[in-house]
Amino acid sequence: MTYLNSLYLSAPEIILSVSALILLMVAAFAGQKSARLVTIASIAALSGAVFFVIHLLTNSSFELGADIWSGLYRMDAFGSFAKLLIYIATIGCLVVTPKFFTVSGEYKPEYPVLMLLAAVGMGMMVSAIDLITLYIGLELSSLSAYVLASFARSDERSAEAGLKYFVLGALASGILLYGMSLLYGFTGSTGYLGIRAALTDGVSTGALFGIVFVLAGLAFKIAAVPFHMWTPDVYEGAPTPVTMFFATAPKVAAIAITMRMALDPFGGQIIAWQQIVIFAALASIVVGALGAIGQDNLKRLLAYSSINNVGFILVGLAAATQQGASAMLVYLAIYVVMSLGSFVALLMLRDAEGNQLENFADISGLSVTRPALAWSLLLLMFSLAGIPPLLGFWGKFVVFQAAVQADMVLLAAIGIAASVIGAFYYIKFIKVMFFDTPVDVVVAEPSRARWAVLALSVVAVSPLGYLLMLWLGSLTDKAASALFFVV
Amino acid sequence: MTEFFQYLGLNYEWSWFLATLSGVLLIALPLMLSVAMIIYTDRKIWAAINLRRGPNVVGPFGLLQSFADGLKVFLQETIVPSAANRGLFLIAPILTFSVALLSWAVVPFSATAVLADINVGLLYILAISSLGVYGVVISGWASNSKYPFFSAMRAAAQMISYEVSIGFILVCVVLFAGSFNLNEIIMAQKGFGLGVINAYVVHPLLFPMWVMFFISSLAETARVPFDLTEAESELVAGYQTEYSSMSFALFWLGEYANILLMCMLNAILFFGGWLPPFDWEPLYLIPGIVWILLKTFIFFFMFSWVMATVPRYRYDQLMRLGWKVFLPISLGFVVVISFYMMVTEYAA
Amino acid sequence: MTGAETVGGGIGIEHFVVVSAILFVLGVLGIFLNRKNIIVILMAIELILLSVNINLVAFSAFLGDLTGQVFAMFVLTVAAAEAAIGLAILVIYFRGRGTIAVDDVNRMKG
Amino acid sequence: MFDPLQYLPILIFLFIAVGLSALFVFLPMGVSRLTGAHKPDAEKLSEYECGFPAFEDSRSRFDVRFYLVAILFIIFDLEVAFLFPWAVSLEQSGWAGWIGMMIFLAILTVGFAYEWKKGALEWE
Amino acid sequence: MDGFPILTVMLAVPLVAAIACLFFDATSARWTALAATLVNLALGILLWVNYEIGGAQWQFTEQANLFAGFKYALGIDGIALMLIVLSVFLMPICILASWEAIQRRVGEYMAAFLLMELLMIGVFAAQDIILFYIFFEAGLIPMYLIIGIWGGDNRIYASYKFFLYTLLGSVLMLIAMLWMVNVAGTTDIPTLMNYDFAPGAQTWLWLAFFASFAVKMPMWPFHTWLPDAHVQAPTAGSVILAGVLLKLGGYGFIRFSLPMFPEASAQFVWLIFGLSMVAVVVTSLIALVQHDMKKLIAYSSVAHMAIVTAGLFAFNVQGLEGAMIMMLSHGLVSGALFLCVGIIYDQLHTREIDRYGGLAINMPKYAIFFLLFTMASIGLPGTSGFVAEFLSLAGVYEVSSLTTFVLTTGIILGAGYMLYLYRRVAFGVQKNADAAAMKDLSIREWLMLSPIAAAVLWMGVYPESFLAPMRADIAALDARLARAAPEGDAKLVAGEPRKKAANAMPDGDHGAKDDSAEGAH
Repeated sequence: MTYLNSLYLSAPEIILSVSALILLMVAAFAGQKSARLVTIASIAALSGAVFFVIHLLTNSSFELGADIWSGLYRMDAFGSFAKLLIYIATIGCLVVTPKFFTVSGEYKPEYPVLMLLAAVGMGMMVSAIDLITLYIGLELSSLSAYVLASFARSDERSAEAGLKYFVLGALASGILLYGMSLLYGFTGSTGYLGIRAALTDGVSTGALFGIVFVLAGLAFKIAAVPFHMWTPDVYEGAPTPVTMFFATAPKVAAIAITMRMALDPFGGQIIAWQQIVIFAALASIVVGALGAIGQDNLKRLLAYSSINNVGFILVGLAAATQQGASAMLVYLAIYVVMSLGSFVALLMLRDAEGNQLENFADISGLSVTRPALAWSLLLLMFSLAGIPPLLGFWGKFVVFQAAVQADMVLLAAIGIAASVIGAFYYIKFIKVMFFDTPVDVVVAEPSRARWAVLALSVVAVSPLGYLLMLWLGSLTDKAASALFFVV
Repeated sequence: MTEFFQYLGLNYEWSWFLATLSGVLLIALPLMLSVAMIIYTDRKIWAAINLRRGPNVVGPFGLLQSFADGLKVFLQETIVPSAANRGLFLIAPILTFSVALLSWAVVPFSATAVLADINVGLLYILAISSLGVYGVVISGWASNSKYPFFSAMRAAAQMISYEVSIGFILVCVVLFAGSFNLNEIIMAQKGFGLGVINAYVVHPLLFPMWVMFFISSLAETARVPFDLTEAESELVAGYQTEYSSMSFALFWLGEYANILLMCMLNAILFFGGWLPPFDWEPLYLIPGIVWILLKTFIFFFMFSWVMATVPRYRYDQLMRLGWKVFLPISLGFVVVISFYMMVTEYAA
Repeated sequence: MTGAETVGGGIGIEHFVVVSAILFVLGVLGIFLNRKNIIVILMAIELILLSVNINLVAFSAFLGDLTGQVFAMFVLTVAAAEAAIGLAILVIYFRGRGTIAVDDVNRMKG
Repeated sequence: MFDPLQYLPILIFLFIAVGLSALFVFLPMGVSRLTGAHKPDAEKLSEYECGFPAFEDSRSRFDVRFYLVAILFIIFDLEVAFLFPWAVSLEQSGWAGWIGMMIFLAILTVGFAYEWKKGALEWE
Repeated sequence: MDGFPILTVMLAVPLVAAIACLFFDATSARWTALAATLVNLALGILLWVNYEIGGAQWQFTEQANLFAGFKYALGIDGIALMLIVLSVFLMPICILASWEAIQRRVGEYMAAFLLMELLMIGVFAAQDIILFYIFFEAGLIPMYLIIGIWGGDNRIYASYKFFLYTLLGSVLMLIAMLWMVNVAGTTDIPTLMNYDFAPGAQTWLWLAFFASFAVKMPMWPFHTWLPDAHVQAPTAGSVILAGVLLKLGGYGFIRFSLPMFPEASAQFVWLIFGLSMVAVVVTSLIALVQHDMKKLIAYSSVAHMAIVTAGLFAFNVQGLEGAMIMMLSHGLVSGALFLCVGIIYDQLHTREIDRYGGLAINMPKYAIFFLLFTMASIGLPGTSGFVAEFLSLAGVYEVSSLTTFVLTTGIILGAGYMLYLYRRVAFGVQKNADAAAMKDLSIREWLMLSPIAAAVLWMGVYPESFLAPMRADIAALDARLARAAPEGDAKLVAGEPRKKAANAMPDGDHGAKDDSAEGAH
């Protein structure tokens, strides 16, 4: 029965991987022309997974989580919530993608399949409670991501981005893995439960090194300072829909595993990592904000913005409380919506030849030529800057609230003061669109799917989004409590 | 043999060491000798099938031909081309030959005559023989010359292509034997066929495996019809083109040592190794080493036979056979055989 | 787990850990200090994974627990896939740029 | 049981094999110098070509398919690495182990079919 | 009025209109905006009329629990009431001021203004500290756009400066708020106003709030964004900025800093007084040398706000009342002055003082209005400015005579630069032909200026109408502050009340009034 139960509870992964395999076959046999069909089918599969995850989330009997597959995997509210975000973000990215590649004629059915595989990997990561499962999931998603980054084969920048992402991603995996091997050696277990039990008794030097290496590897994956340097290049070089994907789903997954890792197996030794996380959080906020100031490329700018936002999210982790975890999840959810919106808007910046426009000069005076797009971007940028009453504020608010409640007022104060630096470049964005002379190179966007995604995210970040917060808050509380259940 | 040295008054460690040393020499030296003879045999068989005489000048029936050749190359000048990477160029033959020798460390010549009776002998052989690719690739690269380079690329691709299906085939055998130890694999074949035949090959599921293994052995050792690596009409002498003197000879020695090993593996894995063909008491009176050498020789004869009769494959046909025929079939057999084993033995 | 438990002539766990640490550091340095060729970087990555495997297998042996070796198998597999993808990306990159020198990977700056 | 001593003969064998092969390589070089057979000249030391001086780098680019084969090999060989321990322990792992491996092989087969269909296995 | 959510309606009207304006063409947007603001004005008057003086401290309360301890809670006391009324009063005037001046992107402009109105009312009406913060901070967005899109040549620099300065100030306040909420366990402003924080914590909480309010106020030396913002903003933007946005800082002090951290407030009186003194003198001197009319008025705002802060931190009823009246008065007067500048700017497109002259000749009606507001700004008796300055200085005098002395000097300087401005603009020879050819007030401009003039006079003549709703609240605040009130140096002694005084006043007031009246003249 446990076998069947395990199967049942890992249904989202099964749905996705089976459909990925089937679709891969479709892609192979039907060739390029099946791209549209495969995309639709992938979205359908992801939607199926979403429904199942919601089903599990709302099913009270799994509230506290169930360890399945002989303790390799845990199906709990935390994992489900992260998966929900991941799958939805993936759907969002898939919906807006085809148009991008049809311009260059490079849209292949492999693209959605890779996305599906990445989603499977990320789902595994966030549910893993064993280092091996975690590693496999991580690599499945990373490997897919490397390929996606270099998917635009005719674009040199894409290949370079793929290469950089690959090298640094592999290095990160290596560091992470080295830490895992040390943890295994010095705690005698690869399971989170075992590691936690061993660490709670006391941490040896070797295990401490393990913790540090693991966190460093994870910092790479979430692009936290000082392991952030790949982000701007990869974000700029990768095809924009892929960048959009990187900024959303993998970010959620990486942060989710960082949370689980820090709070579950390392939960008994918060002292050992708290300083690191505090440093990473503040450094990310400051570096992300300062780095963005001189940027001319919008994708690079958003890359620094993502570093900046990761810093804010880590503030919640630094608090190391259940409330902090819940706040992180709220922030993550909001961040995903904002990222989706901003990148879709970026995607819609095309000139008459269909080339993507990526520089500040191109969006000069956009508010006159494309008011709807400009106003959407305005809301998204103010939201990213955390100006109330837009939803981005709420994310920062809960995170800092958690920090303050954990008696980390100084951290919160420095962090939030640094957010003002960040605001500088967001308002530059708005300045260019609203105050500068129009250049009128952006053509009207015919894609309904993109408008739909943009509209949804804009509505969500607008004050109307607060209507969702009650629901989101209860969900994240539930998810966070699942993380702290082991205590 | 350790006891023998202890009897001579040495302590255990030294006796063990000397015993091992003599064991090594007992394998290596006869091996080199048999390689020399097998080259002669090879040429004789080939000639016979072609209705020629073959080597017949040096010694009685030309028996010393190989030794004469050996002496000749030994006295030749070793030419290291000026463009070559000198170090790598010289390491390549050393590597090839050492690796070819090293595989023999785990081969059981009889129930007790095995230098290192390790529990993963089969895996060891697979691993060591994979290293053989390095010798070829290094020689091709270090020569810094077109033909060796192309040949090395071809050889590498060919060897690794067939290694995959060999791997799957070995899995099938292991599924039956339940062990990686070569002696255990041999013992598992005792009375396997209808209670009398000491060979896996009689099993309808394993016979096709053996056929594939045999063909793969040919490919793995780059024997005709898969000798694309040294297809003289295209690539002169392949990766050995720039070699001369003993360096050249070492490749040959290594190649034939590998061929012998493959023949022996055929015997061990599918034909009962040092067991007599039938599980009949009187046959056990003949020592196991005789049986296994006999079987090995039979397979070598088949190698030569094939060489003499089958035309060379094109390279694309070779790759096609490896990837599109052998690989799927052997993969399928892994599934079928494991299911069969589950039903008949493991889960029953 | 104590270091006193040794196998084969006084080689303790610390020796393995030190070897793997050295390999790991070599790998990391290989990535950061190498200014020549991207292939070298790929090799450095493999070196890191190798050091991990040494760790895993050594710990597995000393703990008397098979998990480490299982992990090592997975690491091997993933390393292979990673190498495959890395090389594939490198090929695409090479086609576009005609070079694989590390210093030339600089189309984007900032 | 794991007994490293089992491998000691192999180590000894290794030393002997390497020593022997090195001897075979370097001894004739010494001998040829002594006997005076060692008489290199520029022509002799140039690489083999079909009658013309070499006019391009011999380590030129080669067909990407070789590389593809190498990658496929790595992948498949590692799957075999999974199969080996599975094969010897099938008795213990039972049907669960069998089904697990079959799923694994199925995924492998999908990948294989994809490669096939995409022409990765075509040589011409 | 029971049950009718008037505050929510006042928030909803501009919101709906703002959204509508975004999609309308110029003319409909203007009319929509005017209609919406007039509706809100009507509602504001209704609010004032229905406000029960001497009734419950918090009236018109509405409350809905949302999530995470976050409430939608509205409610006003007298202080908030007056500021709301000021806001809704100025709003239609702003719309009228922009009627012709703004020709570009009218719909967006009107939407931004309506949003400003919504947010200002929200700030004053919020009873939940987080809700307050949201309204407080959200004002950045429309104001940034107003300055940036419709501002003058240097608008981008000014908008950045405005945005970043204010944001930096308010985020520190947010952290303090979070801490307070965490410690007190409630986000309810009335509860927090009576919560006693540990004096040690109060110090830094106060500083965090100070960072925000001092920038918003703006106090010297955090005022540098203001002249830039004022100069670059369109006329209506300046009006709303000077009229209402500056009051947010004062409102913040009176609503948060003083009642929530009385000890800390007392501790920092020296700081406030010091800054106020410097501000009054320095900015007045700067104003004297300005060539740009708007900049001059902007600096005068800083000076007036310094009087507000000084009054607030006098810790007595007079000071608080004076500060409140000063805020209301300044809101009207400086708004009106900006309008006056805007009226001539619309015709000549320059704010250079030297480009005008002798306007009294060709624009007599304009000159009269301008004169009235100039006098009100100086604090001439009979205008609102007098009441404001008198009460504030009276309050301050109880605490520190030196401060009073310096502030008074500033007022004299204020008279100097305002009169100097007026002389250069309205009197003298008509040296510029184009200025001499300007037309007098139109009906629209009449409609804009006359209500303000009426209000200024009303406040100057009968301030009781405005003081009455606030009295109870100020008294309550004074009571709360009593325990921390610093000892003044005035050494006031209660004299014998005069017999049979017709309009007998409380003793303390009496003495204070006399003394400070002397200082003021």
